[in-house]
Amino acid sequence: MEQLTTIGINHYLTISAFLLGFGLFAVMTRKNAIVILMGVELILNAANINFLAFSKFNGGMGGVMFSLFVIVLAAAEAAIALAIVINIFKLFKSVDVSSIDSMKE
Amino acid sequence: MHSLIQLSIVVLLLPLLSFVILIFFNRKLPRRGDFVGVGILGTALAISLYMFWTVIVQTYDPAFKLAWDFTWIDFGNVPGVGPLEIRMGIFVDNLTVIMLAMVTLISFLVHLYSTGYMAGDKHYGRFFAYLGIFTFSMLGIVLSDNLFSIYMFWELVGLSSYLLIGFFFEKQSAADAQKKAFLVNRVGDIGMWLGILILYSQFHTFGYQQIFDNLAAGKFTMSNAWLTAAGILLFMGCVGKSAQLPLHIWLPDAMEGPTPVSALIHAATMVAAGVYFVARIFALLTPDALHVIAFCGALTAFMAATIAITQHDIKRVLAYSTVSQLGYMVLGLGVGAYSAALFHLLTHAFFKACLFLGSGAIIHAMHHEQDMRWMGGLRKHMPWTFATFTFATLALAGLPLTSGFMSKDAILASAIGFAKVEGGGIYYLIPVLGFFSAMLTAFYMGRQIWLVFFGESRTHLKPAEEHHGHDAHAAHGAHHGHNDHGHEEHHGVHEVAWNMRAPLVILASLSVFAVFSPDPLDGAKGWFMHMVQTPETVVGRYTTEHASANLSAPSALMAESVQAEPAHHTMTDAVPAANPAHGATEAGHGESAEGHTFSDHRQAELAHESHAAHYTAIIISSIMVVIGISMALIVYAFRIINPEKTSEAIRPLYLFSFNKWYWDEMYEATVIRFSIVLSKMLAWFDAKIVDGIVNGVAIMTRNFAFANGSFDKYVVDGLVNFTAFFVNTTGAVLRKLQTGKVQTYIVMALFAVLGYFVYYLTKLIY
Amino acid sequence: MLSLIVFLPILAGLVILAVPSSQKQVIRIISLVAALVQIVLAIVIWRGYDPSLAGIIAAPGGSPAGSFQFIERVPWISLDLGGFGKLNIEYFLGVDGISITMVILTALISTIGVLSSWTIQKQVKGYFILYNLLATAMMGCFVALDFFLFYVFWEIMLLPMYFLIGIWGGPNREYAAIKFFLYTLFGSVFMLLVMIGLYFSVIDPVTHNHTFSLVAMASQENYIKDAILGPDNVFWRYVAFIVLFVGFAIKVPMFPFHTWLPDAHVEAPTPISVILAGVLLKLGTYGMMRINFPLFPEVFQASLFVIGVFGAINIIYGAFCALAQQDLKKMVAYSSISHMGYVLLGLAAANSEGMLGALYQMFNHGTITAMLFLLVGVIYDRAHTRQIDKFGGLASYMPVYAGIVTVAWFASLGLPGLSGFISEAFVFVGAFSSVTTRNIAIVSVLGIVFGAAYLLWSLQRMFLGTRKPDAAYDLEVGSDGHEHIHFHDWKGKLDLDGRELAMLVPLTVIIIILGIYPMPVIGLLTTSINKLVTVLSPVVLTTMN
Amino acid sequence: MSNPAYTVIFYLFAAITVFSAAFVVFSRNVIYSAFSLLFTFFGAAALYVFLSADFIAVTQVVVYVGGILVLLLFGVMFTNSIMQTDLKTDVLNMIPGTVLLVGIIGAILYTFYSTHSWMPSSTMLQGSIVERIGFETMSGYVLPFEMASILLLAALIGAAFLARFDKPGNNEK
Repeated sequence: MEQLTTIGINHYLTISAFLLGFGLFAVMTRKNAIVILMGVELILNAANINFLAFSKFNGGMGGVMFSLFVIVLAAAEAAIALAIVINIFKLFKSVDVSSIDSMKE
Repeated sequence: MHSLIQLSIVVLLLPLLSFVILIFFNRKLPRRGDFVGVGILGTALAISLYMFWTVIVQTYDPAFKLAWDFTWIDFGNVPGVGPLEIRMGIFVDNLTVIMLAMVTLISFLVHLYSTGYMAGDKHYGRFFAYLGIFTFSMLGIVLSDNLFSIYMFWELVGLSSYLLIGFFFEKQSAADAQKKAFLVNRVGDIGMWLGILILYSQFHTFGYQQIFDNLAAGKFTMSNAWLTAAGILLFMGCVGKSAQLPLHIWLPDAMEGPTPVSALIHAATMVAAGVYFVARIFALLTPDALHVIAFCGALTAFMAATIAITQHDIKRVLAYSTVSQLGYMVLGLGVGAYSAALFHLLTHAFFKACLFLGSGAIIHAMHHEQDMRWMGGLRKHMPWTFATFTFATLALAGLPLTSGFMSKDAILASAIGFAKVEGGGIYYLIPVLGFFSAMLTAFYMGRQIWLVFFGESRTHLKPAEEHHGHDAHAAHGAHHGHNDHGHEEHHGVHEVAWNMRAPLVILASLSVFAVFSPDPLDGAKGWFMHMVQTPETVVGRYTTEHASANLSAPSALMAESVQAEPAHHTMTDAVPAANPAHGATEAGHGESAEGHTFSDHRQAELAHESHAAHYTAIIISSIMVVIGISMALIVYAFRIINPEKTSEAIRPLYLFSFNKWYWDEMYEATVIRFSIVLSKMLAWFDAKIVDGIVNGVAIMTRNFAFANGSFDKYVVDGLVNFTAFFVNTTGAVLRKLQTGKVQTYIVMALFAVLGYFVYYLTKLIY
Repeated sequence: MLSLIVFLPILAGLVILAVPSSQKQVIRIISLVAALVQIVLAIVIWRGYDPSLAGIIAAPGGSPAGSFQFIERVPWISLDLGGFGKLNIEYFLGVDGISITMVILTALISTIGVLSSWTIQKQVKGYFILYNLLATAMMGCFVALDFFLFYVFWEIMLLPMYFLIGIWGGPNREYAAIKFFLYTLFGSVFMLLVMIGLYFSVIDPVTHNHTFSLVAMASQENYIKDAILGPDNVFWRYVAFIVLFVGFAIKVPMFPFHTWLPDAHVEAPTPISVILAGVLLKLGTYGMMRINFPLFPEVFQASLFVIGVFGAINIIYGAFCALAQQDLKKMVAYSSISHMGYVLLGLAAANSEGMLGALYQMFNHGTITAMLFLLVGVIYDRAHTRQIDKFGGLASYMPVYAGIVTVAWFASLGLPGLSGFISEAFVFVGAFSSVTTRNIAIVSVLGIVFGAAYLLWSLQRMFLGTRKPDAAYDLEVGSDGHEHIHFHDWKGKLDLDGRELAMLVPLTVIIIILGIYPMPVIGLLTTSINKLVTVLSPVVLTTMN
Repeated sequence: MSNPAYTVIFYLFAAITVFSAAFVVFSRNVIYSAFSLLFTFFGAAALYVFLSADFIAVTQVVVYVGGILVLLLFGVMFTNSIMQTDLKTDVLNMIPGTVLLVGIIGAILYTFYSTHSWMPSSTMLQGSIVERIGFETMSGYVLPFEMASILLLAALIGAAFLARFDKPGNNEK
């Protein structure tokens, strides 16, 4: 009980684990490129939560700063990714990733 | 080199020359070169007669001895022995000279005879060539001075006998007979060879004299049993050659050869070679060996006589009588009657050759009819043959006034004496057998004379189917193609030509007593018994019981012989003892037998006893002979007893004798069968087992190799192929994984991550 | 000199290589000339040979010169084995009493072989090249005094033999060839091992380093005490002796290892049978006398009885097997097994008479058996069968052939006056004089009778009597009224023709001369044999009991 | 800080975050996913606040909700015309996905909970840290900061270049 009431680092880590899992799941299973991007965002958030949680509980600023940069990168990534997705859409008239297997042989 | 030696060498080599000339050139020479053979033998005869004259007549010396030898093989300095040489040489003494004359004489006569008998034969020239090589090797036996060369000539005699028996080699029977003769002789020769080996291994020499000297000097280091064995083994050579029990079987079959050959080889000379050889080695025979020899001879004489009674073939009868007479000689040697035995050898050679040549004449006249049952009444047609044949028969039977009488009596007398010396008992068997055989001899010879010469011709009685028999028999072409003869009365039976008659006359006249001795009753008075005297034994010291008796108690006889003469050790200085004894006729008959004194107790005793038994022997044997002849007359002349009925009455005995005591059957069943079966077995063993093992190993190796190969093929190589296959398939599988879908890759990556997690956690737990 | 006589045939082979294979006659002539020159050289060597020099071991002072003759010795292979020391192999030839006779025999037999090869029609060129190679190898084996060189020749010999049997042989030739090859190879492999072992155990007294020289090996003081085959190493010395003995016994061939011989003979063409029986078998016993016994004398002395027993088995067993054969050539093959048994027996006697008899028997067996095989070949050429029962009464129709056959047969059964007798006689004399082998000698005397039995029997069945109904030839009455025979598809002379006489008559003459006066050959041997016996003898020599 | 209200609020936001994230993933409708993602971001931002990283929380709200999410929605709009009713996305390799989902989450959680050595340090972050962020940005992290800005610039240009509309000439194909 004491475990549950006093919010320790494990709670945050659990949440981030779930986010990571969901994100990965999305990346793996969804065909829609947009949804895959969303999964990526989830993963990034999971990472952020971890950074911040650790930096809070050991009192350093590294985690905070790093999560800041992560957010920045996420923004840039999102922009680029969406642009690519749109191009793909222009090419294949679809954002169905499974139909895009020109990497095969 | 003494001139006599040179002459003897010439005599030895002349027949060889005749052989070489005739074997290569007989077809190119006129008359197939028979004159070459006859002429050369005539020369040899002349030379040896000259030798006879000089040695026997001029230098009348019992101790006459000549020796010459040369190095045949030089072994160099042999470790453990020292310098070692094998020497060959020539040894001439009285006996040699006499034998030389005898052999060349008979050989010459046979050559002469053959010019008539063999005329028209396909291989006429070759026949004389064979006679030549036979004479050569026979003379070699006579002249050689050592065991090795005598063994060589011994085998050569066997070869020439082989060639001559098989002279009509188209005849299966002849081919069998020649093979049989050679093999049986070989068996005897083995024994002889082993005997030679025993002596050589002791003394490293083959020469008689050296061996005798070594023995006399007591250099024999093996046990006395070995010495006796050596004697008996050497005697085995004689058993083979002289057709003694149990190796006599070849001689009757040897009659397949042409009749002159039978006369020369299988009656007069070659078969006598065995006796001559035993005489040569007489000095080293221990008493035990002599006993064996004596019994062997006696049994042979008896057995052959019993067989001769029932034979129908005229030549077979003579053959068995030859075996029987050879038995007499061997018996004589066995009982120590050295000179008597050789005397008999000589006399027998003459009258038996005469008999054979006579039978040859008969056969020739009867167109190769050999069965006495179909003869008869020939005396009218062939008076010369009849006369000579009959006289020779009397000599063989041993009637007085003949040479055979003297020699046979001398032997029998010694046999009685021998039995006395040996202390009677079983040893009396020997004289008894001897006398009995004498009676049988008289009987079957009387039978033969009667069947052949007297009565009426029985040619027409010959059953028809016999024709093919003797047509094949006569198929060798030596005759002039008369196939169907005989039903009419002796068509063309006539006296033979001079060149066949002359030998008969000469030989018959040589069977008269006067040739050998002035006294018709006592051969011991003759020159032969004087010139050929029992050699001093050299094995006295080795003889077991006699030696002990000798050393322990020197008997009165020993003592008197010693005081009669100073101690003598060798023949040579025994001679002065002999000469006065010979001269002193008032000392009574047979001085020469006694006059020669022995330093060996036993021999002295034998000489004395045999001399004592002289008249007994004469009387008994004469009675025996008379009985035999009268029985023959009773049965065949006056037909008081019907032979057919008699033979029916005693059929088992008759068959036993008629089938020659079943010796051939016995050997056939045992030795020959055994050898053949064994050889088959061994051949099978060789092909199946030994070679089978080899092949088995080979097959095993091969299978292993196959297994190995398949291992290599399927496992090692298979591994390689499998790797390739595996890579291939996995590649194929994995290519499926490369979908090009990013997400699939992610899935895999994450699986890897998860896998790492699991691994890490398990590490963490444990 | 020796090099010349050894390599002359192979030179001829090279010349033949240049001749177009269509020129069969030229090829034959070349080989014949080479062989004849070889005989001339052999005679020159024979005349130049000094019988007073013993050989066998080095002369006092350790150098072979003064003991061996016609020595040629040059370093041949010499390579550094690092840890093992130096391997120096010499080209070392020389003759002594043991080898001189074999050299003469080899020259003689290979000439006869060339003559008898005249009838070979198939691939003449290849045949004669191989044949000359074989001749070189044989001759080399007999004159090599360096173990390695000997081994090389020994191995070279196998190859042409294999092909000569395997290509020019009878119907079952591959089997026979393989059998022969494997058998001999089996033997020689062990020889190789022993050879290496000996190399590291022996010190050349002159150069003081390891050597393959048989001369050095033959004297025991050259052995290193504790080397693998040194005097101390009794066990390994026994092993080496046995292994080496088996290697040579296969060539002899000795009883359990003899089965390659009948097959090889039956399948091989006549000249090869002649070579095989005439020379190759001698290599086994020669190897024993040259290598096996002198190198391990004490083991030899210990195993005399066994060797003698094997000899006796060869004699009797071979005779019996021959008695049962239907194929004439097989009978002769078994007879030569039986006769080589005499050689073994004589060696086992280990005294001068026995050894000399053995060596002389090797020579005589070479000539006699060569003659036998030639005669078999003669009848086989005509009748295309060797079944004894297919003949009969030949003596009437082929008198010359029958006469020579009679001489050969009687020589083989040891008739006095022919050379075979003297050697057998001295084998027995020796064997009986030595206490060890006395009883063996007594037993094996039986071989004389059975030898006579099978030979006379075959003689009777083939030559005496009359033509059999199923004979391999027809009977016809010629124009002159005499009966003649003719073989079905035989164009040549019925009786022996000139070539065959040229092969057979010299052998006959040799056999007769050596049978009457053996000194020409024995005179060469005696010193060497006596020396050999001394070398082999234990400290106290016991030929007497 | 064992303040019940505090705890409750934390669990509330945590639930919002997780479930909305789950909805983002599992819903077939892209629009719904996008909007539920909005809640996830908000929940995350709230958790940042709980982690006394207020400035990050604010940035989160601004950047994600204000920027990225809008971008995503635009993307959705571009790719699927709104008129089309089905914005559903069908799925592929569901099973391995689920296995991995469960597996990875389980593994991570097991790792976390089997690790008992989380020692909260004595100096946990307290209160606002904006000042400290500014200080850090200008002192220790100035180089990353600049690089990040350049990166953003490059990203903007690149994105604009990539996503620009083609001339009517070459979009006729």
